Amino acid sequence: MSNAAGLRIVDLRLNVVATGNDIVDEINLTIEKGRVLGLVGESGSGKTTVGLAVLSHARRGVEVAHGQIFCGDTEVLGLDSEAKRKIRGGLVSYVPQDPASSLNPALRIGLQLLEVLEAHNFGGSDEARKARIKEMMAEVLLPTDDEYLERYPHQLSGGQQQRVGLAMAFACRPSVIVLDEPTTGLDVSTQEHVLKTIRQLTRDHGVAALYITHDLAVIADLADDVAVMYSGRVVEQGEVSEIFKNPAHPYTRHLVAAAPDIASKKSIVGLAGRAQSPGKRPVGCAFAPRCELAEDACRVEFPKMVSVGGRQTAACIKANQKVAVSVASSKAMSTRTRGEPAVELVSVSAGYSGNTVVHDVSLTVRKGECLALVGESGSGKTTVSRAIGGLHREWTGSIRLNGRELKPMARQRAIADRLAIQYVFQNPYGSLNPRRTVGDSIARPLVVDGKSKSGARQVVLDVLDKVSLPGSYANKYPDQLSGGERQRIAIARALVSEPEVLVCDEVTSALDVLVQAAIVDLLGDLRRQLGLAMLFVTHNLPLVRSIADEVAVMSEGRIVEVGPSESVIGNPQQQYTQSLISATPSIERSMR
Amino acid sequence: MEQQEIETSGLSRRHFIQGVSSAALAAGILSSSSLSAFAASAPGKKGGTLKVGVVGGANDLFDANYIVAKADQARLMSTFETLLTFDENFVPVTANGLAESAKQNSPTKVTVKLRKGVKFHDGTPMTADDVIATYKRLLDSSKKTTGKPLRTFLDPSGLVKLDDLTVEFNLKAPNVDFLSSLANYTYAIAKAGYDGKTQIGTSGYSLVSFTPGRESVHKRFNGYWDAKNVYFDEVRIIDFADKTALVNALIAKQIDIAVDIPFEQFKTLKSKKYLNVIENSAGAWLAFCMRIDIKPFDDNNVRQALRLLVDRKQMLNRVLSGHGKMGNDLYGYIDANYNANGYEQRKQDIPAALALLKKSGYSKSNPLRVELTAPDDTGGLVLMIQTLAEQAKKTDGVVIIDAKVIDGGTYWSAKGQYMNTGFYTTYWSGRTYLAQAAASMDSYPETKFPPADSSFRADYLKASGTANAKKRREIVAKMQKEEFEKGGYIIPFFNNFADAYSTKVKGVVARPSQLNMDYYAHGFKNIWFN
Amino acid sequence: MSSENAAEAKFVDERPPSLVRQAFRLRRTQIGAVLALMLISVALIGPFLAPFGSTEYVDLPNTLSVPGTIFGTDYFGQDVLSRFLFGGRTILILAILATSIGITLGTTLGLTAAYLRGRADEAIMRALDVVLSFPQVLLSLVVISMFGPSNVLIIFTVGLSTTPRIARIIRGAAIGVVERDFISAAEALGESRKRVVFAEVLPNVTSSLLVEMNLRLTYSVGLIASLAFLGFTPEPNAANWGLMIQENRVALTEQPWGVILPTTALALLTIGTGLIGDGFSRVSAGIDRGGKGE
Amino acid sequence: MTLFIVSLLIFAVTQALPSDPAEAMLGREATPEALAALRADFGLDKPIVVQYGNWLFGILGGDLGTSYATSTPVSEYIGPRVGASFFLLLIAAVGSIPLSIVVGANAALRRDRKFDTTSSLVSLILAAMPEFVVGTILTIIFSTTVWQLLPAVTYLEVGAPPWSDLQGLILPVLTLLLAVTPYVARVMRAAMVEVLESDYVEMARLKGMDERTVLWRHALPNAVGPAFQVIALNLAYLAGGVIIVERLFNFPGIGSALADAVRSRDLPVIQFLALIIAGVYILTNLLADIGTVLVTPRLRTRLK
Repeated sequence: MSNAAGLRIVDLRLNVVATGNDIVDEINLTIEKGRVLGLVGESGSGKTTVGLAVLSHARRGVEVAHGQIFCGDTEVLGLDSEAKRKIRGGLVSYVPQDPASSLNPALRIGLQLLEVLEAHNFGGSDEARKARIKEMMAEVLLPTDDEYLERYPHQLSGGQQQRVGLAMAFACRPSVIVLDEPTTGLDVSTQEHVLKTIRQLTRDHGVAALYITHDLAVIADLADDVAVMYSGRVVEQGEVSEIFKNPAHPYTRHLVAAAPDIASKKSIVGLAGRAQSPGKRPVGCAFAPRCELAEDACRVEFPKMVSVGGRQTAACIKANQKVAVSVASSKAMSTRTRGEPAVELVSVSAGYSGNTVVHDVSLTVRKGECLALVGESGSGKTTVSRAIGGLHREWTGSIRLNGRELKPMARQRAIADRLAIQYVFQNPYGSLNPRRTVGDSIARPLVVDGKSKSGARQVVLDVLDKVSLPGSYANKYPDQLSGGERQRIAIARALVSEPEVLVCDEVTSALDVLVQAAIVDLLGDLRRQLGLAMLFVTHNLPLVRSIADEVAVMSEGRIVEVGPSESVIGNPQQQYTQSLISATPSIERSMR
Repeated sequence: MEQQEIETSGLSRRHFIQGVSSAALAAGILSSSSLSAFAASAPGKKGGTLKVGVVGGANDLFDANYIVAKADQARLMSTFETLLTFDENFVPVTANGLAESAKQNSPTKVTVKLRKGVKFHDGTPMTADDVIATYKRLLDSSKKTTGKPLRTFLDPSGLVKLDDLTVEFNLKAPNVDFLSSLANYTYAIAKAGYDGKTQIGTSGYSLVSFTPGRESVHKRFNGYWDAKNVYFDEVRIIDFADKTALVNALIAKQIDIAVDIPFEQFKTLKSKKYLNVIENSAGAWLAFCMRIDIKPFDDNNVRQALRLLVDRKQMLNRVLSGHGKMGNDLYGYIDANYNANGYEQRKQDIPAALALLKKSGYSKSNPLRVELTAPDDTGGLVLMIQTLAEQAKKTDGVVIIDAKVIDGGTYWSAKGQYMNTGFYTTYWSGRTYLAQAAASMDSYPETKFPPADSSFRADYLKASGTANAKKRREIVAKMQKEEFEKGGYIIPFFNNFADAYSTKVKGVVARPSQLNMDYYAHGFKNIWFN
Repeated sequence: MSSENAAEAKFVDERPPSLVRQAFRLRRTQIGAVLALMLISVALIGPFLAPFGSTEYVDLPNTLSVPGTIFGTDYFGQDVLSRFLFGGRTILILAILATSIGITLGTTLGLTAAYLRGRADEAIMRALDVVLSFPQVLLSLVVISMFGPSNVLIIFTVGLSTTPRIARIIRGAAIGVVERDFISAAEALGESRKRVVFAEVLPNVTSSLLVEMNLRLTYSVGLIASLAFLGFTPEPNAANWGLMIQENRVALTEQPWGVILPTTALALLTIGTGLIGDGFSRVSAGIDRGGKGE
Repeated sequence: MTLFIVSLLIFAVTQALPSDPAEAMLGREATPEALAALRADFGLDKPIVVQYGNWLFGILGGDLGTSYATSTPVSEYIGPRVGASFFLLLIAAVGSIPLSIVVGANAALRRDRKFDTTSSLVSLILAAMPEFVVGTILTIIFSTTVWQLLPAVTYLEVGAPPWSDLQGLILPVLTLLLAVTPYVARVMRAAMVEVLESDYVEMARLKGMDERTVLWRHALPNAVGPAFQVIALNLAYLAGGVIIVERLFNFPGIGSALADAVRSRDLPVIQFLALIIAGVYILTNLLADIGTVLVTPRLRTRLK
């Protein structure tokens, strides 16, 4: 492995053009050839901005204020526009987050591959280029025949699309590659393959790779080094093993503590508050407002990077004080006797316009317990949950609430039944009407139930308190809230009618890891306090271990395995479950 | 909308031009008139295609004996010829006509000798049979022609062929002015057996093609009896839906003649050095009709009061920009006996009008409220009713006129406002007094005048049979007195019309004429390109 | 908790200002508003400033230099300036009423189609397609010649003929909204369809609605003016900018003011409303993209 | 199917016209006998259902009936006009589409810069002026008052193809272009802005594509798809505008024929023209749908 720096970022700052506020600042990173640097952080922390800057690109309204970026020996920020064009895709290439939207839907993949080569005059002749394309396709484990290259992006699966993205990125043998969450949205098994390919390609070709992600487990699995970003600054960096085994910055410590892990039953811990957007960031350490160790000195100026040992450095004045995050709060999982069945599904099959996608599913959700329904995308788990919520029209079989048969659609059900089952949606950005105050949205079930608006008011305040939000939130609009807050509001709305059953459909998948931990924490508390029966639908296997009593694994519309979560995850019986679990990256497993 | 060809010039789409009689009854036998100024001018150059622009549309029709709009006039005139034509004094003459001579032998008998060597466009000679067939067609009530007024004094049996080129008209009622009928341009001679479909006439240009709403193409007819005065190789009569487009085409030199230009563009066109503008007045008129048998117009006080209400000067200015002559509720402007009693010009006299109305019990608290309608296809009429409604405001609420514009198709239909309501509008082209009296009495009883107890009808018959000019004038004066005092028309003015043409076109004469461009240059003869 | 509250306190004022206020921060929207207001005030107070009556005879038609007038007389011998000052009210009221009808109907149909989907959607959109398949001018022309021109009829025909277009746009905007989870949430509560459509969906298509409203107002003004051009107008010689252009068009070379004044007014008005609509659409486009993080 | 409903509707609407065609034709000349004869001639004495049936089957069998006003077969009267109007529309459409694409795309590319502001202002002004004003101004400038460069009206000899007077077509086409381009350009701009913000365009830039390739190969094909629908709508709008333009330039097309026919209650002509216009509308929409499918591989491949 060569030791020469493949990518060197020196004192980089990017501003919002309109205001001059910094989006990212004081970024110093070095990646050696053949190594992968994982850049982690919450959404909004500036990871992608840094990644794009490596290609000397800034999005509309953003500009480079100062700094240098060396790809090999070339400083890319100072190039003229034609030179910039030449290095992009040639010297340094980019693998975007969402392959489905990043491949041009109107062009055949063969052409999209070919044009990169043409633009950089790679190969010299058409034959050479065609050969190169085939070579690349083979390297990313895709078919190399012409028919395949004639396909349009939508004719490929998500994993295949991302492989095409990789092929494109590696086509001109770049020396630096930026990968921006390339596996987000992919199923774990696909993710595993893609990660393997990335690792292979970077090592084989001696490429310096900047891998941007919010998923710590992926970093642990793939990267050599890690840099943690918070509010536009790198707060800690070092080798993977150093960081995960011994996180020095309080933020990093929280991140690690909040990440669920498939390899162990772990109580995950959230953290209140959120990072501020550019221009609103506090003076000094941006993390100080949320930091339990913060003192006045932290609020004066941004802390210098201090060495923690080895290659590890952290931007915290207390970096060398080894303080554990108060993980102690870990609440014991209930081990009491099984509750009464609240919702029972017997031989439920469901479909869309005649195509059955859920076959013969039977499940029981008990009072006071949480049943996790897990499966990859398309497994039918959401259809099942929507059928329970009365949102899916086409289903057969029987769904019973406390022994009573339920009608298919919510509108046909008795008000009491409607209110007894409450649904929390996946996307907190879509589940609240943006034109309505939070209070109105929460109170709506009460109004439907016939309560007066003024009577509802007090209940709304109570329920806001239950989800740990102040009463003043009732007058806010959803767009004034962060994702986590919105999801709390959505939960509050579900709780207001004092339901017996809570159906949570991927409620944390759109949230950052710290927020996810907090929501999971909240749901656990509520379940215990209110004796709710909970159906927790998710694709996130590690999370299941931290929240559910029981787990049902779904694949292709069928339940493949049901049982207590510890035994199913810890000791899966079915081959499908086993492969799912082994494909899921794990920090603990990687650190062993 | 496509029928707005009328606009302010006041001429109409439904243009019923019938016999125009003349004071010159004594004319007896007519000979080739020396009045044809054009005949004297130096012969022009032959050749070229004349492009004539005219307002028209899908309703264009082509008939030797029926027209509706100017486009139809132009086409009729370019293809067919009449026995006689009018000179500038509206005296029937043989110039440009198919008769060699015409003679009124008595109030009930007229003999016409036809020109020799006249050929139809298909090469066959024109004879007395063709003339008789044409007049029979005009007299046939099942055919759509403008022959209605002829039927009061002529029966088909009265048409007698004396020889191949001589026809005798034996009238069933005396009419000393029958020669004027023979000069009516819609009484043009078509070949015997004419069905209104195949257009074979005797003119200098034979029809090549006709596409309604587009154009008609006419080429020089080599067998024409007056071939030396036909100059163009081809004449194209091109339809325009919009007057502005018509004028624009002339300005842009795409056409040579623009028939019936709007007065709004008069000055502009006049200022162009390469264009000539001619203005003409031939006693055409626009009028308000009051049905004397419908309340409240059955009360003569009301009729007279409304006549006194009209500010004619203002109306002429507003509606025609002054391009016309003020009217005095009498028709027959081109007649020597027009206003035989020498009445002074009626002026707006609100106090007198109010006094009359008071007699009939109308006041501010019991106002005379009437609806007045005009068809939307006749621009001048629309402006007229608005002007009158505006002028009625001077009565301070005693007379309230609701001016309503009605879709032309509805207005003119059998059950429409025209002739079926108390107060509406109409228009006529110029004709002599007695001819108009006959038309307004019987053919188109617009006002239902005269009332049953009147001697007007008897006077009319008497006048028609009176050859003595002086005596006839006396009778006419009596008739006009009755109309002036009790009639149902309000005739505010007689309208002019104007044409513009390229200076390239030579030989055009400006003289009083019923039709545009001096009767369309009698079928576009006598004019040429320089 | 306390730290979250502190962060929150700062965050309260961060609520993006309402669409309208945001739009009016744009230069173009401001200019548009000024133009539209200017013309609306001319239309409203013009009649009080007019030196002559709207149908009063002043002098020979199409005369430029008439003592006591600034712009001379029009085709009918009336004062051009007075006609102009009188002429804004009718066309504005006609256009606004017609647009309101179109918006009300179009929004209702569009939302219903988007929400019900399936066969109801198909039926509604097909029916509107039938209406849409007659070009607006044609539709108005035929209907008006059927019943004769009247103000009510013009309002209805123009309104109806804009309905399908509005319905299409609103349906397009609403399709995205009905897919969102808060609609499912309302359905899970068993809310009535009517309530879901009007209380949940409608407030979320207001940006499209505002843009469309402005656009349709512009169209309606143009359409009413065009109908007048083709000779369809309820009261001939009524002072009305659209009609005024048509009336004086023939004499354009001799008396240009009769066309220039109303044309400029209509153009400024439509540019004004157009700029406002443009502002709205730019701002709402920003909102729609707003969700995209970094 | 839509066309059938349209035909029913057209027929119903034309039946509702006040004063029947026979009356409208005869006008002042009407006598009861003449009216009856004419009505029988037109088949107006038969029950409405029979009239509709006759008409529909006539049309299906290629017999369009006879124009009341001109007494010529509708096909003979309207046929050449349909061709002429279609030709006019076609060049206007063919001209306006690329023009609006270029203007819209450039405005999107130079968002909020001079070209964008200017073009949006110009298009606003143009959109603000009714066609007849634009047409009149063009005539004054180019053929009558200012310069006399171009013909003021279109003059087609009967039987001559519509392209026989290309000079005379310039102004009508220009008027239509100016009427329709602003709308399409606006839509194009909006679509382009969206596409230019898309991930794949950013990706294309990050792949090192030059701006021209980005614009023409990556952005445009994706923006044109959605714009097709709007273009189709605007073509229908053009068909409306053509009535006014034809009148203004004395163009012998279906617009002027229709206006005439409405006036004279020439039912066979109204019915046929309305049907044709509706048909063209439906056809353009179909073409737009097909066009959208063709430029959108996702839809195209689904067809296979």
